Amino acid sequence: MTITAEAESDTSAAGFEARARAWLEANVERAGAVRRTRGEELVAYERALQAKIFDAGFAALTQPEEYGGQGLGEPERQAWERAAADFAVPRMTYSVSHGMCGPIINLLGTEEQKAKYLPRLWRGDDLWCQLFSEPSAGSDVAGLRTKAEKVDGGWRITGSKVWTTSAQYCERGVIVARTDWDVPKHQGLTMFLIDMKAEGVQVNPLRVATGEKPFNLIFFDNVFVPEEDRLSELGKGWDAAVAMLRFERISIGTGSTRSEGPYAFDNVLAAAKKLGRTDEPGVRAALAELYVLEQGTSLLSLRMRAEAAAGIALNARGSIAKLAGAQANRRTAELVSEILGTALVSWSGFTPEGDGLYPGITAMFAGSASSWTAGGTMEVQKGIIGERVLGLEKDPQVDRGIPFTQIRQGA
Amino acid sequence: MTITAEAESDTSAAGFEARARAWLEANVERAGAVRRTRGEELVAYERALQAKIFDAGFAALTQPEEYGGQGLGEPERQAWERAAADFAVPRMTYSVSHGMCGPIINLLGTEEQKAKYLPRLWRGDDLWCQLFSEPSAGSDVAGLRTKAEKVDGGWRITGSKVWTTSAQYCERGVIVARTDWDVPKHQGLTMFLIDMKAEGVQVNPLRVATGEKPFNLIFFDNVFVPEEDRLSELGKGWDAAVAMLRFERISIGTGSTRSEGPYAFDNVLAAAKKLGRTDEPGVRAALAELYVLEQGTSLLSLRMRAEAAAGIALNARGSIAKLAGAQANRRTAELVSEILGTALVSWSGFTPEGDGLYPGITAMFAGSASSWTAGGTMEVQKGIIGERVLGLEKDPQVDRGIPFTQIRQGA
Amino acid sequence: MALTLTEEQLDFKSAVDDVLDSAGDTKRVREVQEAGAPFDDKLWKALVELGVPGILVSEDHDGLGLGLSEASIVLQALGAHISPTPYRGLAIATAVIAKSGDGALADEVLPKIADGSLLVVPAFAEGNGGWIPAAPSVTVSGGAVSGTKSFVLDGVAAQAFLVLATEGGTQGLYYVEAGDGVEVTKLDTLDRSTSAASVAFANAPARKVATADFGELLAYADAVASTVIAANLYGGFAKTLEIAVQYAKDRFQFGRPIGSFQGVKFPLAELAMEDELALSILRQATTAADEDPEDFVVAGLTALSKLQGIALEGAIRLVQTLGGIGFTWDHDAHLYQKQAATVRLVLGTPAERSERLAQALGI
Amino acid sequence: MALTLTEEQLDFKSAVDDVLDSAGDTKRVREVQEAGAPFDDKLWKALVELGVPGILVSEDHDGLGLGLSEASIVLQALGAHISPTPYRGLAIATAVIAKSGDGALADEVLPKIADGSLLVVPAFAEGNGGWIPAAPSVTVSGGAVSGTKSFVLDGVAAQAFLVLATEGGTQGLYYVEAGDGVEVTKLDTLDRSTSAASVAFANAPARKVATADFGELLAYADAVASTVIAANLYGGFAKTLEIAVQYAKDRFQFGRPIGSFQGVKFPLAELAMEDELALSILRQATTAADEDPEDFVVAGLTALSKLQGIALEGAIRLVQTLGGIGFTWDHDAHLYQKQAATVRLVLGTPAERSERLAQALGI
Repeated sequence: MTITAEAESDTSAAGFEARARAWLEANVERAGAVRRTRGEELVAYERALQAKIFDAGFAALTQPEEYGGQGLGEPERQAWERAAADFAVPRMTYSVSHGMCGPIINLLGTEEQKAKYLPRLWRGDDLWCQLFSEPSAGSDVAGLRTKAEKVDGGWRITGSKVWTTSAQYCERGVIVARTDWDVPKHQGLTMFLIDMKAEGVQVNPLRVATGEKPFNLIFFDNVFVPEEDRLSELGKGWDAAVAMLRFERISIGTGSTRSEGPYAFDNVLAAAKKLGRTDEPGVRAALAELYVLEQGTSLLSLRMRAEAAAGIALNARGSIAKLAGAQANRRTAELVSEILGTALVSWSGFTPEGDGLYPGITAMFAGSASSWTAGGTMEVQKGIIGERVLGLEKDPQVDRGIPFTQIRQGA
Repeated sequence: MTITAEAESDTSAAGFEARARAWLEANVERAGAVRRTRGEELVAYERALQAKIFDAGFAALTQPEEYGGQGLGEPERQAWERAAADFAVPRMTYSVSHGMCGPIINLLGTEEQKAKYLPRLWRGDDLWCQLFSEPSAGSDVAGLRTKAEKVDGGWRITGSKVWTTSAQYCERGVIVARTDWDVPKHQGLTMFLIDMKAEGVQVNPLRVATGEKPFNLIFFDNVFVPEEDRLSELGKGWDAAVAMLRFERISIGTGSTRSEGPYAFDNVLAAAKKLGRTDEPGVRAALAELYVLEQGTSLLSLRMRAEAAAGIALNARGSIAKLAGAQANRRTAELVSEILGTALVSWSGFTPEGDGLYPGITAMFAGSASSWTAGGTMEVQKGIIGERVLGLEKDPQVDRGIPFTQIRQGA
Repeated sequence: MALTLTEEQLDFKSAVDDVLDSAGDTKRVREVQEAGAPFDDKLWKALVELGVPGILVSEDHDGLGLGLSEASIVLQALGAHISPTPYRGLAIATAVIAKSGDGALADEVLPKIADGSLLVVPAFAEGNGGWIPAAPSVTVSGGAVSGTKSFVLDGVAAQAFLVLATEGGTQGLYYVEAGDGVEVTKLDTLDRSTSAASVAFANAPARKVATADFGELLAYADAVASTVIAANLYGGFAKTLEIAVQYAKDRFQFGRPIGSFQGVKFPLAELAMEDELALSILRQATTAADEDPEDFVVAGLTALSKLQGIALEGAIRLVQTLGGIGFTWDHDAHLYQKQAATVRLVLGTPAERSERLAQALGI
Repeated sequence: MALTLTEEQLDFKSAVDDVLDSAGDTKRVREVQEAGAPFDDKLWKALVELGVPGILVSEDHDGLGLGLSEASIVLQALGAHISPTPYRGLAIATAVIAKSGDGALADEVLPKIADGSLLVVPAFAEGNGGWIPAAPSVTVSGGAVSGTKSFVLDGVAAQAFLVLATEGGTQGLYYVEAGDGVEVTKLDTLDRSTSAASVAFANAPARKVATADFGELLAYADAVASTVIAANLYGGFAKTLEIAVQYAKDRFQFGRPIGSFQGVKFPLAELAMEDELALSILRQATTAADEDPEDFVVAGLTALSKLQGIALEGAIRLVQTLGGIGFTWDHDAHLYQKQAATVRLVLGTPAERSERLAQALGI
């Protein structure tokens, strides 16, 4: 299935960028040209497009050729990013597949695993999900309780996973399960590749406060995983999970100093003007504060990008960007209350899907809690910042070195 | 030295109150009639007055007669409180002597100790201080490092104590020192009665951010304490200290819903008016918030008093009052900044002692940090509230059960 | 000052709690909400049987002859249970009619209010400002009222409205019955246990509420409404704290209950402090209403400002303490969050209320 | 946009830090303060030798020809060391004169500013409001200025003032030299490293600063002043965080460093976040000043609003982290607290600055 990029005379990154741009012009819509609803429709569109990009030789640029990659370097990858910035190339759908699952298979997989899974993964034929979080183990990921029992020729997996985005569309997943209950919690975990369409996998969309269902709760009931789909060494699942999470690039902004979306200053200001409230001192003060908040998070993203470009490692400071985003969102809930008043919490004659300005703000307001915990609770981020940015000592870890079965747990 | 109250016909509490009021009218100034500076002058005045009250039979009302008390009951004590409320009777000077040191000697002392110390203590001839806190052990009082070594006929005490109010005026103190370093930290402490005028005691006033010196740092250099002045059993000093702290009544307000002092709403409002700033929206909002803050702490005090009067135990909820006071003070620093602007931080033509309204606010502002830690840091209060009011589990205690010498300590 | 409850009040509280507890848990609340009904009729009927609508009606008018302290007990319980009833709007209107001194109106409507057969609510707000417009655009002329009121709390099923209007340049309160010339449009609300409507009047018959000092009556109305909303917010706040504390005890992570982490414990301790402060201020307001009318205006406004300051924080902290499940549909946390977010705004934003308090304080 | 420092800027930063480090620790600062001197003359001389007064002066006028980015480096270092120098006032005045377009004035004063022989500061504030009065009561008539300016930053030893005044109903800036008709009264300040004076003018000779668009120049002055103060506040803020973090590592209680307690760790983590946010906003302001004048007014005002929001919190958190020793005279914490409390107010309260930002944003 491997496709080689056309041999052309100009092999420089600039030449590559020009070819990429030309191909994109001919084959892909401009970014923002069409507004697509989320969900199934988007996934189908992006799947088809990803296959096209792959077949044209513009996907998996820095990956080895034997597993479907192009074997090119960082300059070409950046050239593609520049060219693709203006086009509606797939972004969200493959962020986990390509950003985390591909790299970890590449790092830890056997030759057979790589050959079997990676080409389909890069082409987008298979969509992958990450299966770490559990209802009983939220911030304490290593405390997970999904079990994998050794059986003839493989493993049987039983348990539940949660907060899995788009799991209903996924063909495959990377799962961490407990294979040894008599060792300390980090030492009894193993990572597997799992078939999401196998018998015993049940994907349940999870309804959230806005009424939407962006996440899934997944039950695994005695799901068979063949031995050849074990990815990590036995008991090395935690190290594998940590390595996989490291691939997760911190989202550090869009490059604009003005945010978009319902909570954006421009949007809230427009709503305040529409309501005729911009003369009120409390509203003016709240708007000014909202502007300062937005500038802070936007400029921090820009600065971190600039530093990354200058070769300064981001490391745990990514948690600062996450915390800042969550706290700005939390504070904005109060500010939009002050700015919109009862218009924030009541409406008539239009719906959240309508063309009004503030219904979007209201929906954001109702659903904002989910953004505070994306990628870890604020408490987790503060711990990382305190310990890994400031160098403060860790909390005493009472479950350290104790067999998992002897760790205290709730009712 | 024991004086008995005059035998009069009316032995009821009401009769007692009438007699007390008559005596006070004749012998003591009205409250607020004279403004006294703090320090030595005040101590001298209150000492003289306390002796007079004692000699008239109105001190130590509920204490046993054999140690200088009047052997009366709670009704008489309350009757005295009511009568004395309008008069300039000693309050601050003896709060530690009479509120904590007397009661603990009463509870733990030998007959000899009680006979020797209590009459002079109740009469105010001896002023006592409490010597628990140390520079190296702040919130962690049981981690104290002042040592008491056994010698012929008694003990030699070496170490330092801090935050001791009015120590320079005290004749005696109650001190906790470490007598055993090889047992867990709470088990190696012993409580002693110490002569503050003994050789080796050095009292150093401690200058704080306002430039004033309200506290002392005290060095003990090989100070001899005779065996008969050991108050607690060996190794039971922690229990004794806890018992002594329980005597410390939470200050739960004055009974007024309007606070007094520089940060009081009325005072800050007057300053804002004087500056002509009450038309500014930011100032108006800050003043309203200050009012709400003040009402909260004042009414909480009133409510706790009402509950106490109704027989509802205060227990650890006293920490809520402390935390509320500290947080209100902390927030007020921001509010007075908003209300007074540069007038808060600059002045000309008057001094902090002058008749202007805001110099007092400025001094309060500069010195407010000390009120956040009075009776324990805010962190200590939050821990008490979380654990003893809400019933949440304690932090893991890594120094529990470990010999004191093996507990980790800083550089 | 009665900052603690009396025996009688504690008994009354138990009775109210019993009714609400037996009305079912939040599953029932959800059903009512999903059905789009403004109120839980079954629950409201039980509360009527308990005499709740008559709390603020004197015994002369067949009411219970109690005060805001008792009304506050009900309002707190409603907030704790997120119960959809029309009691907030009704309590405000009842207190204002009783206070007005308009004996004829009182004789006519208070007995019906007391027996649960008449729902009257205030219709003060206009447009998007606070609930008392400086210059009402709704006008009365020739005994008829015209214009539109916005965000009329509990207005959906009301049989009558207390309308703040202008007549010949002078403000007044008017009693207007639902019917011809009164068009009620239900609003959608984020908190579906808070019902509101916009009400358009077109030459609807309006009866002026006779009162000796209109300014005083309006200030009283503001204080009553503030106290009612503050009590309702406090009920929700205290309950969110209770749920969060319980979860912090039950949920284990890293081998210990999450409440043992200071990062979870300290914010809850701060809320416990806010709870005590808020309750003290609220009790002061209800007691002043019943015993010390001079102080009531400032006390009521103070109570609302305090609760506006902490209600949303309390609900958000619950969500934060819960982590992921805090924003799932099945957990009640989002119901409390939506209730707090909505109810704290019904009389105006915190800044608007703060300015009103400043005025009441003579600043 | 240069949100990271260039090599040259990093070198310059090292040079400035060296001068300040060798000027001695806060003991020296305390000596200067105790002596009642407005500035640390020895330190200022060393900074003059480094060319600091000439940072904002073009090379044509014998300056270094650098920009606010470099001035910000100095101002941050001064805040971190609580160093009493006249650089805040001087930097503002220098930038305004350079921007005005008044060539004759620039030719006359900028070279003297650059070589450290002339101290010019702005005199804008009057009474107790923000630093730019809506209608200045100080007036110019017949080439002479009269009236009183309050809280003139670094005005104690100034040889000249840039005075905001009204002449015939029109506002303008005037260059006024110290001397006859100019009476300078030193103010006492809570932060004794911030020097301020009230300045009374009585028919003092005033030279109008020629400029094409006064409104634009005044907006520029406000943005420069905001950026200067923000940079100074940021320096102090970052330093207080550093001291607090170090103490949290060194101080043991209950057998472990206090920084291992989430109750101490989490607030410090939040301040580390604020530090990164503030630095990003500040860099945007200084860069805009030097490269993107269109955005500078809003960017400068934004920077000050951000720093006003966190500076006092940072200092208070330091005190709180330190516990008891945090409010002793011998520890530097109270010096930082007083500096933060004072400097954040010199251009007006947070609410006043917030309103100014709202205006600049066209709200």
